[in-house]
Amino acid sequence: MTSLFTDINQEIVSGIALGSIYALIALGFTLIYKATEVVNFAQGEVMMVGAYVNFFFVTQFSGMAGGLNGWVFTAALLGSIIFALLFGIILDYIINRPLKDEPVFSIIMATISLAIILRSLTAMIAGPISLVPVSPFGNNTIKAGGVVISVLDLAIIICAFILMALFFFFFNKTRWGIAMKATSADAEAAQLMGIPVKKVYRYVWMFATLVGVISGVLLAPRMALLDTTMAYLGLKAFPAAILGGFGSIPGAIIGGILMGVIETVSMGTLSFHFNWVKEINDIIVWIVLIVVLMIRPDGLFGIAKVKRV
Amino acid sequence: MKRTVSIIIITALIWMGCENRTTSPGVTDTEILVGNIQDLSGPIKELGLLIPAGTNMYLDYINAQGGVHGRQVKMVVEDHGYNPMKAVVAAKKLIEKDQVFCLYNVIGTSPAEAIRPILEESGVPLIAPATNSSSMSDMSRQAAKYIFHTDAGYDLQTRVLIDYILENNPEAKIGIAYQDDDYGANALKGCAEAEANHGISVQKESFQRGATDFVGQTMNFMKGGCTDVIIGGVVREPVTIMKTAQAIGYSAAFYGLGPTVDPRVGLLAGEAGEGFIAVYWAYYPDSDEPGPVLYQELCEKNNVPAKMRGLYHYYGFATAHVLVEGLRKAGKYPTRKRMMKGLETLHNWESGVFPPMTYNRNDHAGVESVIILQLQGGKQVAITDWRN
Amino acid sequence: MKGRYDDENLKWIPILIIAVYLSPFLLKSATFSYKYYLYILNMAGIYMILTVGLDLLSGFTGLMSLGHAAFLAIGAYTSAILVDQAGLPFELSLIITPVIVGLCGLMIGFPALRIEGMYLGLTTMGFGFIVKRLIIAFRDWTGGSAGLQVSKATLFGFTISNDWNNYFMIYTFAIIAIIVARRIVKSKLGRVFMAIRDSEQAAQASGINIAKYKMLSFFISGMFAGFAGVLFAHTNHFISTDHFDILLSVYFIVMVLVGGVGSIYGAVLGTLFIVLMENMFIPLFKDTLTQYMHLEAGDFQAFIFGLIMLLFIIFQPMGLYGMWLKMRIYWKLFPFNPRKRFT
Amino acid sequence: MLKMIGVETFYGKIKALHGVSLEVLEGQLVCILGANGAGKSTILKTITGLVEPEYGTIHFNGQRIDRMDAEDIIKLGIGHVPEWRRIFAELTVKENLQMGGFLLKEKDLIHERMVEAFHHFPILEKRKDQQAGKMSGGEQQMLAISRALMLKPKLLLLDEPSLGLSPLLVQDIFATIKELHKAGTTILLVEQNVNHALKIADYGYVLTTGKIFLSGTYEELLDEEKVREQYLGEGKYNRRAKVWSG
Repeated sequence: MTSLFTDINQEIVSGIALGSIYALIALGFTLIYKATEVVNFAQGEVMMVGAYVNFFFVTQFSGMAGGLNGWVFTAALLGSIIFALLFGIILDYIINRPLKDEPVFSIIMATISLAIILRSLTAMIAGPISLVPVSPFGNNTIKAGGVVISVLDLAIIICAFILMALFFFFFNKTRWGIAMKATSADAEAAQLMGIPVKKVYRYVWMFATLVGVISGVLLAPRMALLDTTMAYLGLKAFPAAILGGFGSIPGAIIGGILMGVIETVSMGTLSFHFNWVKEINDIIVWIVLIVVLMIRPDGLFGIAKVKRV
Repeated sequence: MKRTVSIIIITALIWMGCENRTTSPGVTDTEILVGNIQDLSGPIKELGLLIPAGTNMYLDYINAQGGVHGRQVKMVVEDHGYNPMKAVVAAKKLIEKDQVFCLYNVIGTSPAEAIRPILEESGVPLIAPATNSSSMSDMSRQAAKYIFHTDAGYDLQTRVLIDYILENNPEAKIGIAYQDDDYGANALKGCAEAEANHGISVQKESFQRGATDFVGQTMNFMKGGCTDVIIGGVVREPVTIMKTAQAIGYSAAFYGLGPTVDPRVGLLAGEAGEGFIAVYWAYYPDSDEPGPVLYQELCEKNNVPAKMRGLYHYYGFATAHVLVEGLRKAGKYPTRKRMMKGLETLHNWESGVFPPMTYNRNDHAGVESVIILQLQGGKQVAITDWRN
Repeated sequence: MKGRYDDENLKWIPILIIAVYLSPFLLKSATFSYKYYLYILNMAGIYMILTVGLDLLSGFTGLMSLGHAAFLAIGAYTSAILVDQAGLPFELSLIITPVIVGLCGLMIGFPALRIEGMYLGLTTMGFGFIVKRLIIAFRDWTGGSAGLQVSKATLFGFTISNDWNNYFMIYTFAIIAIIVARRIVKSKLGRVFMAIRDSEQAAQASGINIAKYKMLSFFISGMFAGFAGVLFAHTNHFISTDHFDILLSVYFIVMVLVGGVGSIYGAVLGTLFIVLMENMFIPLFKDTLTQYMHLEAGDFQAFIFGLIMLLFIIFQPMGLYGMWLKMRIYWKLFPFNPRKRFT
Repeated sequence: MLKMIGVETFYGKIKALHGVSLEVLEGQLVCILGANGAGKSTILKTITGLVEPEYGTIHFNGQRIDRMDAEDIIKLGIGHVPEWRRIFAELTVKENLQMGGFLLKEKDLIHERMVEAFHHFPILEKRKDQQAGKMSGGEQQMLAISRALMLKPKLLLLDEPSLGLSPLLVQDIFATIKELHKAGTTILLVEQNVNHALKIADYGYVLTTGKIFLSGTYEELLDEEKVREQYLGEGKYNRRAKVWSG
């Protein structure tokens, strides 16, 4: 048994890094779902747009500064964040507002068409040739306790946890956070409390695009090449979000990390020892998900919604 | 009696003469129309831009010289988004609606496979399908006689690499990371052949198209004690695997199949990629063979941006040679049949871009040998001659 | 209880059926590239069978499925294996394959008893990935990722070999499928499905065995998809996992939605609309626009498609069929239409 | 204080209100009676801006409010306790009350009002950290009313507060309403429980299928044969039924 688990530490650490990316995307899904009950299929695309925009800013600013340095990356990050907030407002206006009273079915389709639009628009503007993003952390790695982790991965993990903590605090302790929860529970009643529901929706979309853009900025250098296929990672974050229980912020993070670890370990140790695992490597997360859902239909951390007859 | 015979002979001559002057659809007095189906909106749309751009560069060059038998060669590009269903629609459109003379360079294995029934039905030849699957030149398959393959199969490439590794180090433990689709399946086929030839066993690790993380696979190669690892990816895979190996302190020699011969591999992998060995089935764009020299010249002349030059742009340029040769062989009054017959007469044909090519009735595999290149100081350098 | 829309009074259905059979002749006389148009229509016909079944599941029973491409794939591969490898006649495969796919539908229907709404949609999406993977894993039968050549359909000794013959076969089956679906919707079963969609609790309270009917809905929907799969395999002659992308499942839902959820004719209209738009109208449009604007054609096409879909969902949430019904009411009431009621 | 003139509201194609006019004076307790689906709740929703009227005007304290957003109307001092209470089931009792006071910027004020609410309904204090959805119907109703009172509205709209409650609880709720009224809140009450409602109301409107059918004070309405017949179970049909049964 011990031979089975040699070197598994490294895989778990790398899995956590990979999972943190899923977690960040899942967090984007969760934020929107929590307040508006909309599953945003375009979250992966939002991330991709973020990566492209950040790339654009980095090239522009480094051209102005005459080279790459810390300030360039900081300025580009700030630029991307401002873009994300504006982008969130735009998405709220074109997706959320017109479809507020439509059935979920239509809204899902709207986000899917948004995904198609964003992907093609990005490719039309940026051209189909892959870009080579630069990481502010270079190729530096850290070695500790027999495991190696790149600084970039560490940044992703830290960022995922900071954002989770921030949003968890926000939703449970602040006035606006609770108002968002209230709006998700019953938008009409929330209106009667004087909660500006439209503003709530707008903020939520802004948060979600912010998370999406930040994850895109972090993920791009990890992908080696930046192209529009990056958006497909959004599909891989779905099982993570559901596993954690859609609408639960810690759930999204833990679900994401769990999925990352499962994927890495199954590709590594498990398929090294059991050859047949190779056949199911790319669907193992979905198998895990379906099994979990059979036992807990609302995911690991989801709360069963109170149904109104 | 004599009269009847002479009448028959005369009518036969007239008939033959007429036949000689009839041409297939897609040919006018001034133009030949060729159809190309590329991925312009799917996962490999980068190629969909670069390959036709390279092709057009060569066609413009030919057209500027007066074209083929006085006709300008024009190319229509359709999109399939890497979906075989759409490839069929596009092929039908090109053949039925745009009335192209022949199809050329349909990209992807499943899209190219999917249009086999159409080739069979319409008798339209497909020149140089852009896929390294050896099933394309398998003469027992449907419509095989209409398909003229150029690319060396991934199975051949894998086999040659394994042969090369074992030549230099008979004790080598080889591992292969393969993409979990037809690309990988083809590589595994070559791998199995080599395993049988040498009586070795190769450690196989799979990854998915679009994967970003290769820690598990790299760890497995380390655990399996592989000294030489073949990577069947495109750009991201070899770069990430080599970087990961460097980070976790695993040192092995890394090799790559055709698509990894991309200048960006050297650029991205940095020092981790030094010494990376890959196979290629044409003269490399940097070499001083006539084809690559012409390529460099035309690129300079047309101001092709640096980010476009490279593997795929050159690939479009290279396969266009075969197309143009086919059109030349089809004669002054080209028909599809004459084109196919003409191509089948090629014997050790020196195109300048590919190694000597041979087509005949029982062999539609164009390039059957590959060259091994090594990344030295960020540049690809040929370290062997043509091998197969 | 009635469907979302009142679809009585469609006496022109027989005329429409005759038009369906006449249109290839019209096409042939109108254009010499009729085979290309016929192929697109054939594709629409096959998808129609599937979307009608999907509408029974998603539109009438309210169970979201993002995995219908997987059902199509199972149907196509099962039939290819049965006919080409087991040597069964095509006619028999037409009966057996839908049943097998229906049983697969039951398998995915089983989680549906506990999972609902969004979760169900995403779970069925996972099912799509799993099926694709399994097809590759059973490479001895399915040809793995290289794809599989499929023989031509032989119906009662008559080989259906080209687009022309395919058209008549596909549309005959499509018309049968639509009629069957209509019968289901109008029967007690259809009313039970709608009751489950409208309120599960209320349906349960009136003594409906929810589990049984949900499973049944998946079974029926799977059968339709399996039927479409058989036709798909034997008219395309080549199938591979690339055919059955996750995006295809999404397109199926889009077809149902654009047509109008919860109406059989809506699904038919929506399918026709999307297939024609994507494969004919947008390419036509694209050709002229890219000539003047020098845009990357592929992305531009996808962009237009996405835009049309989004505008449709925002401005016509009732779908094409709803639009048609509104227009009909409008003309019926013509001079007396109240302000703003038809926006 | 509140004045509706000729208000017509649509739900999609269906006309729910056919020109409703009514008036609530300062300090009054006005009651709207009517059967299911008569449009009572629609009147309240139209007032608070949840649905926008197509025609007609609504004035509150001299200000026209029929084109305003819900949150702005609430800010003017109208509280609305919706039908079926509609408390935020997933939030705790405390958070529910906090949401009721969303428009109050000062934390102390929210706290003060919360203490006041707990004083009114001691049971809520006991359950303040419990999920609101897990409480009984009566407790939820108390929560819903206290939630609406967090802003100290000048006009309180109550939508069927007795719905789904036991008779004993109904008594309690009406006692509370009476108390509130006495304390000076103007109330517009929608009820099906006619007996209770008319007893505490100053003025009543009877609604049938979206139209005001009758209006008057308690006594005037009681005099109307039709009202008694339809809502109080004293009509000639009942009398006839009595003849038949005994």
